[in-house]
Amino acid sequence: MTVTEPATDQRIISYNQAFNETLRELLATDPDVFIAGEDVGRYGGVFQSFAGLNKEFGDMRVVDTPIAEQAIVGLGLGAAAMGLRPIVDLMFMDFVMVAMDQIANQAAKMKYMFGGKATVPLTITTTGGAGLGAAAQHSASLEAWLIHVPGLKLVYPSNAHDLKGLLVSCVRDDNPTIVTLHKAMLGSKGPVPEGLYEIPLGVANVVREGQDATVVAIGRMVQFAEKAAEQLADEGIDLEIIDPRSLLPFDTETVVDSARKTNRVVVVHEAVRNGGIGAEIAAQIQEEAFDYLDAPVGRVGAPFAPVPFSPTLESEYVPDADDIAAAVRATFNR
Amino acid sequence: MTVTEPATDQRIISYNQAFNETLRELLATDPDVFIAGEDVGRYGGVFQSFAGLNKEFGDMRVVDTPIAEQAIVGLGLGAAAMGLRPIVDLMFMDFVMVAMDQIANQAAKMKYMFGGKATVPLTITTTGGAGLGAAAQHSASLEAWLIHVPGLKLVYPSNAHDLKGLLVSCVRDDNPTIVTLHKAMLGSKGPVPEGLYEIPLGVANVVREGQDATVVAIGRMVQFAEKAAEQLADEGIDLEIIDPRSLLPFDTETVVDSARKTNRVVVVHEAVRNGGIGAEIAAQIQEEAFDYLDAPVGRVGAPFAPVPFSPTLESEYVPDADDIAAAVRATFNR
Amino acid sequence: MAATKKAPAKKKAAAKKASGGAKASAAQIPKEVLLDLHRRMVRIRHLEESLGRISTEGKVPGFLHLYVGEEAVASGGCAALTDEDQITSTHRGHGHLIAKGGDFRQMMAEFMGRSTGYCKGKGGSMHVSDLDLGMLGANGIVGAGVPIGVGAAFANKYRGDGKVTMAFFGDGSTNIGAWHEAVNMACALQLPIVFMCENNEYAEYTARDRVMAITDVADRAVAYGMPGVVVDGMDVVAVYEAAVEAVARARRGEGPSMIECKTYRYYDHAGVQGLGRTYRSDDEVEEWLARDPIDLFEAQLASSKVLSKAAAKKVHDEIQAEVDEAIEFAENSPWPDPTTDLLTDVYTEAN
Amino acid sequence: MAATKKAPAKKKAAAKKASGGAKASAAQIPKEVLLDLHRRMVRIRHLEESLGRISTEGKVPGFLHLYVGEEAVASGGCAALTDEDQITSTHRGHGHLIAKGGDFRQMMAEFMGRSTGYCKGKGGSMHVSDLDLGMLGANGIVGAGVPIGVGAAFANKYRGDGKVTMAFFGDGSTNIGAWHEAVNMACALQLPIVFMCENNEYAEYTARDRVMAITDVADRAVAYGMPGVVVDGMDVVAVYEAAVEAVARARRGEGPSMIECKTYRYYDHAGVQGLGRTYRSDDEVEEWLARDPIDLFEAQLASSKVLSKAAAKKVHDEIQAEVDEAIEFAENSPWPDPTTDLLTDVYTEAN
Ligand SMILES: Cc1ncc(C[n+]2csc(CCOP(=O)(O)OP(=O)(O)O)c2C)c(N)n1
Ligand SMILES: Cc1ncc(C[n+]2csc(CCOP(=O)(O)OP(=O)(O)O)c2C)c(N)n1
Ligand SMILES: [Mg+2]
Ligand SMILES: [Mg+2]
Repeated sequence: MTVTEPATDQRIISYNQAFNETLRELLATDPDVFIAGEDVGRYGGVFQSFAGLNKEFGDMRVVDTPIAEQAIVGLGLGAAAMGLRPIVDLMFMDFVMVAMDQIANQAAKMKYMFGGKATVPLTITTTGGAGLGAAAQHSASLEAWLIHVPGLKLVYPSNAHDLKGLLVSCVRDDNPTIVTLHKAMLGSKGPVPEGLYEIPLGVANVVREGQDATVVAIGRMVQFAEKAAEQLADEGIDLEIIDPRSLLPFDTETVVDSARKTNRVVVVHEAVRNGGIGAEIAAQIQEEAFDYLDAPVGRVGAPFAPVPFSPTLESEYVPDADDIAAAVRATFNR
Repeated sequence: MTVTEPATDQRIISYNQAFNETLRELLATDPDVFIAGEDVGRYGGVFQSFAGLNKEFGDMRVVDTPIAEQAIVGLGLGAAAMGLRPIVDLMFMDFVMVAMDQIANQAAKMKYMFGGKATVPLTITTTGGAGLGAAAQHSASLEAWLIHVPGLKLVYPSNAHDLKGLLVSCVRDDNPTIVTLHKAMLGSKGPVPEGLYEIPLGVANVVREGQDATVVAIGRMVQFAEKAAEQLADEGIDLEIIDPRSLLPFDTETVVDSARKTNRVVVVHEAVRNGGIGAEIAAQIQEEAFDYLDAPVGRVGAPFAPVPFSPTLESEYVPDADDIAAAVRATFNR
Repeated sequence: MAATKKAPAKKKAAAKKASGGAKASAAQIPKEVLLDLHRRMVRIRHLEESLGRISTEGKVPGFLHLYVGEEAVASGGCAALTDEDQITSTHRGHGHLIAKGGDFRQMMAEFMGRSTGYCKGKGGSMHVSDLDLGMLGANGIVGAGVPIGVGAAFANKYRGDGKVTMAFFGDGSTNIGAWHEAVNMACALQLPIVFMCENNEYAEYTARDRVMAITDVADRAVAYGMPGVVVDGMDVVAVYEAAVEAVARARRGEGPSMIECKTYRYYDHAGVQGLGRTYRSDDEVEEWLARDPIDLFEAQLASSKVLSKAAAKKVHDEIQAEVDEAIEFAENSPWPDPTTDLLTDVYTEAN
Repeated sequence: MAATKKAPAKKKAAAKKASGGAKASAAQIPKEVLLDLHRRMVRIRHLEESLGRISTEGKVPGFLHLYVGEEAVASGGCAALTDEDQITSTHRGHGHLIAKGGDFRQMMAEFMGRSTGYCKGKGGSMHVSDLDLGMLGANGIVGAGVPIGVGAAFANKYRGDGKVTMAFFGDGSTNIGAWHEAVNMACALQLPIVFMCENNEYAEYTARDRVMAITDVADRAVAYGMPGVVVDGMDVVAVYEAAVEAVARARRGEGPSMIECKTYRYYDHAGVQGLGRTYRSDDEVEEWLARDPIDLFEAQLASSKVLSKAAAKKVHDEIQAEVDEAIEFAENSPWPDPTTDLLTDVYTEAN
C-alpha cells in the first residue's frame, strides 16, 4: 500500500489534461509508442483527450481508424507482438463488447498459448461510467468482466494524479493493459506533477486513514466515499477509504489489513451489484479476514437494470455518498 | 428449492440426445420456434446435437448460417422482437465474445431501453467448458460475465434430465435466455422423461442432502461434487450438494438456507476463480448467513491462466473431486 | 495460368453532378405522393431544428444527433414502405422515426426524459422506438441495428407476410463487422430487405476518404451479390424511386438490394454548436447547403404547380405549431419516478 | 434522376477451367525456385498425412484440422516471402507454418502436447506459432488472425522496414466481422499486406453457396478498393506468380491486394475420418483428387526435365524420414509438468 502525501507539485490540471499531456510525453520519449482509434487523430478525440497530438506527431503516430473496434485492437495486438508499444482507444467502454474477442481471446491469451514466446505491450484506453445521460449503451462499467481474464491488467484512476502515473505504468508494462477513464470526471481537477512518473500496478492507495470501518471504492466512487466519510465523521464513525487504483492485479493485502483493523468493510462500485467486482473483493475479504469481521462485507453498486436515460432515473441509479454512508451504518446496526 | 425424486420414467438417454429430442419436440409443437446457427442444418451440428432436424423441419426452421455470430444473434433478436421464438446456436461458448454486443448490449437491454414495449423471447444455446484438449479458445466458461448483465437469464444443466426441463423453460421464456451445455458431458447418460416438461428458472436442486457442509456446484462440477461426497462420507463428513441449475436468476434462498443449516460452504465452478460466479455466490452467502458460518465460504475454480492444451496441464487445471474435498476439509481445519 | 483480374469497379458519376438533370420522373408520380414526400421532410426539419434549439437551453439530456440536411433519405425511403413494414435505425434516428409516422409528443417527451415518452424516458434519443410503427429502435452502437433488421426481414420471410424491412445506416457504419455479417447473411438467405446508406461523407469528425479506400459505399453491394445503386440523397424523388424499385424487388422475393444516398448533415456530429467547420471546409458546407433537399423540392413543386410557395408555407406553419405543441406537452409531462419506474421493464414477467 | 447501377461483378472463368492451359510461365521461373515450391508442398503433405495417421492412434489431443490438398496455397504464397516477412494463419495452420520454414520436431511435439513443442504444449494445433519465423500463430477463432496481420503490416509500415505480411484465411472466414474490419482498415491505411484466401468451397460442413451469394471471394476486393485475383489453388506456380506480384506491390508501398486460391481439403473438416462425403459428392471429391497439386506439379517438373520421377521420390523419402524422426522425438519428449508449467507464461514479468 501507499498513502498519498500532499502532492509536492501544486500544479492543478484536469483529469482529461493529465491524460493528454501524459500521452504527449510518452509519444515524445518513446518512438515505439503510437496511438490509434476513432477520431483520435486530426480531430483530437470526441472528448478532445487527444487534442494536438496528431498535429505534433503526425498521421503514423496518432492514427485515425475506421469504426472497427475489432480491427483497432487487432492493429494494436499485431503491432505489439512485433515489438511496438501501441495505445489503442475504444472511446466508450461499451465498445469493449464489439472487440471482446480480440481483447480477451487474442491479446490476453497470446503469450500463454504461444508458450511464453510472445510479448504484448498493448494498452487500451477507454471511458466508462454513467452520469451524462448517455443511456444504456454509452455508460458501461465492465471491470468485472475484465478481471476474469487471465493475461490482462486493468486500472481505473480516480483522480488526475493517479491517471498519469497509472497510464505511464500501463504503457510501459509488457502485457495487455486497459486504462479506464470515467467520462464524468474528465473535467475534474487536481494536482499533477510535471514529467513522467509511474504508479505501480497492484498497489492500492489509502485515500483516508480511519479506525472504525473501511470503504473500498473504485474510480469515481472514491470522491463519493470521501463525502460519505464527512457525513459519518459527524456521527463519530472514522472511515478508512481505500482506492485499489489497479483492479487487476489487485492489492488484496492492503484491503485485508484494513479489514482486520476496522473489522467492517463496504465495497463500492458503479457497475451493477450482481456479478460485480465487489463480489470478488468481498469474497477475498471474508476468506482472509473472516475472524476479524464484525459484520458481513457490504456491497454498494447499481441496481440490476441497464443504465436509464432520464436524469431522475440515472441519478437514483448511480451510487452516491448517501448510499455509501447507509451501507457503512448498516455494518454497525445489526 | 426442489429435491430430485428418483425419476419415475427410467428411459436412459444421453445429454446430447436429450438436447436433440427437446428441440425436435419444441419445433413440432410451436410453429414460432426456429433454429439458426453454423452447421446446425443439413449437417446436424458439429456435435450432431441438431441431427435430423433440418431434414424433418426444412431450411426455414433449421437454418444454416454464415460464420457470423453477431448476425446470428441479431437474426434471433430481430425475429424475436417480431414475435417469433428463435433458438440460435453459438457452437462454442468462446464465440460469445464475438457476439457480445448483440447479446449484452442489444438483446438484453432492448426491453428496458424501449420502456418495456419490446418482448424478446430469444434463446441462445452454446457449449462451454474444458476437458477435450480444445485449448484456450474452445474451452470457455463465461457464466460470470453473463450474470452481470441485467435482462439476460442463464442456465447450466448438469445432467440430461435438467437439460430438457431447463431448455423448455428457456425457450418458452419471454426474455433472452442462454443455455450452456458442457461439451465434455454430451455423451453422459441419465433418465429423461418423454415429452416436454419445464424446470422453473431460478429454482436450485438439492442433489444430495447432508448435515455437515454444503457444496454449491455448477454444471459439470456437480458430478465431481458427488464423487467428493463419497470420499468425505468415509471421513464422516455428510455433504449437502446444491446444483443451482439456473445462474440468473439465482436461487439464493435455497443456498442460504443450506448454509444456515450446515454452517460451512464451498462454491465450485470450472471458470477461473478470480471474478468467477463463485465470488457472487460467496458474497451473497456471507451477507445472508454471516452469523451462521463457522468458516469462510470456500471457492474452487480454475487457477488464473488460460485453458492449456496439453492433457497433463488441462487435467490439473480443471477442478476435480479431490480439489472439492480438500476445500471442504479446509472449512473444518482452521 | 494468367490470374483472373478483379479491378475495382469504375467510380460512378458523382451523384451531385447527375442530380443537375431535370426530374422528369417526378412528373409520373401522383400528386398526393409528392405532397406526402414534402410533408415528411418538413416534419423532420421542424422537429429537429426545434429540438436543437431547446437543447441549447439545457432541456435535452445526453447526446443529440440531428438529422437536419438528410431529410430526403428517410422520407424517400419510408414513403416507399407501408405502415406494416419495418425499419431499423441508427444513433441519428429521429428522422427515420418521423418518416415512418412517429408521434411528435412521444418523441419530444422521450428526448426530454419524461415518462410520457416513447420509452418512458428510459431510452432517450439514441433508443427511441415505436414497434407499432415497425420502427425497431434507434441504436447507440454503430452497425448494430442492421443485424436486428436482418432478423426482422427473416421473420417476414418466415411468415410469408409480404412485409419488407429497410435498414438505415451511415457510411461509417459500413466499416464495422456487424454490418458486414448482417448484409452477407441477408444475401445468403435472400431476405426481403433494403439496405439504405446515408453517405454524408463523415463518421463523426473523420472524413470518409481517411477510413475507406472507396468513394461509393454502393461498391460494397458487389461483395454480397446484390444490386447497389448511388442516388442523390438531396433529391427526395430520386431516393423514393430507387426505394420503390428495391422494395418491390424485396417483396417479389428477389432478395436484398443496397441504395447509397449521397447526403450531408448540416450540424456538427452531435448538438447544434456550429456546422462542424473545424473539419469540413466552408466551401464544402456551402455547396451542400445550397442544395437543401426541401428547398430543391419546393422549387420543383412550385414550378410544376403541385404546391405553391404559399401553400408550402402553410405546411411549415402547421407542422411548426404541432412541434411547439409537442414541446409544451413534453415540458408539462412528469419525470419518471425512480421509486416505481427504475426497476420495471428489465424482464418480461411470465403471465 | 436515373440511379447509377452497380451490377455484381461478372463471374470469372472458373479457375479449374483456366488451369487446363499449359504453364508457359513456369518456364521463366528459376529451377531452384521450382524445386523449392515442390519441396514445401511435399513437406506439408508428409507431415500432415503422418500426423493424421498417429491421431487415429490417439496420440494427438484436441481438434486436428489438416491442410492436405491445399499445399499449393501455403507453398506458393510463402515462397514469395522472405524469412523476415510475417504471416498470420487460421485453425488450419500447419501448412502455413511448414511453408514458412517451421521445424518438424517442435511442431510434432506441440501437436502431441509435449514440453518440447513450439508452445511448450500449451497451445497445440490451433495455436502453433513461431514468431522468429514471422509466423504469428494459428488461431482458434475464425477471422481473428486477420486483424493481427493488419497490426503486423502496420508495424512494417511504421518502421519502414520493407517487410510485408501475408494473411491466410478461408472462404468461410470472409463472412465474419473481424475479417471485414481488418481488410478495410488495411486498405484505408494502405498497409503492406497480401490477403490470401483459401477457398476450399466449404466452411466446416456447410457449402459456400449456402452462406454467401457470390462465387468468387475475390469479388470482395472491390468493396475495399484493392485489386483481387482468382487463381487455381491446385497450381503452385499460379499461386506463386500471383503472390510475387502482390508482394512486390505491397513492398512498393502500393497497398494491399487479395488473392483467391480455388482449392480443396481432402479430409473432413477435422481429423482423417473419411473425406467428408456425407456433404460432398463423390464426383466432386474425385474431380479435385484428380488434380492433386503435388501430382500436377511433379508431372510438369518431369516433362520439363526439372525433376525426374526418381528424384522426386527421393525428396519424398527424405522428408518422410524427417517426419518419422520428428514423431519419434516428440514421443520421447516429456510432458509439461503442471507443478512448474501450468501458471507460467500468463504474464511477462517486469525485468
Ligand atoms: C461500435 C461503435 N463504435 C463507435 C461509436 C461512436 N460513434 C457514434 S456515431 C459514430 C459515427 C457514425 O458514422 P456514420 O455511420 O457515417 O453515421 P453518421 O453519424 O454520419 O450519420 C461513431 C464512431 C459507436 N456508437 N459504436
Ligand atoms: C468465430 C468462430 N466461429 C465459428 C468457429 C468454428 N469453426 C472453426 S473452423 C470453421 C470453418 C471455417 O471455414 P473456412 O474459413 O472456409 O476455413 P476452412 O476450415 O475451410 O479451411 C468454423 C465455423 C470458430 N472457430 N470461430
Ligand atoms: Mg456518416
Ligand atoms: Mg473453407
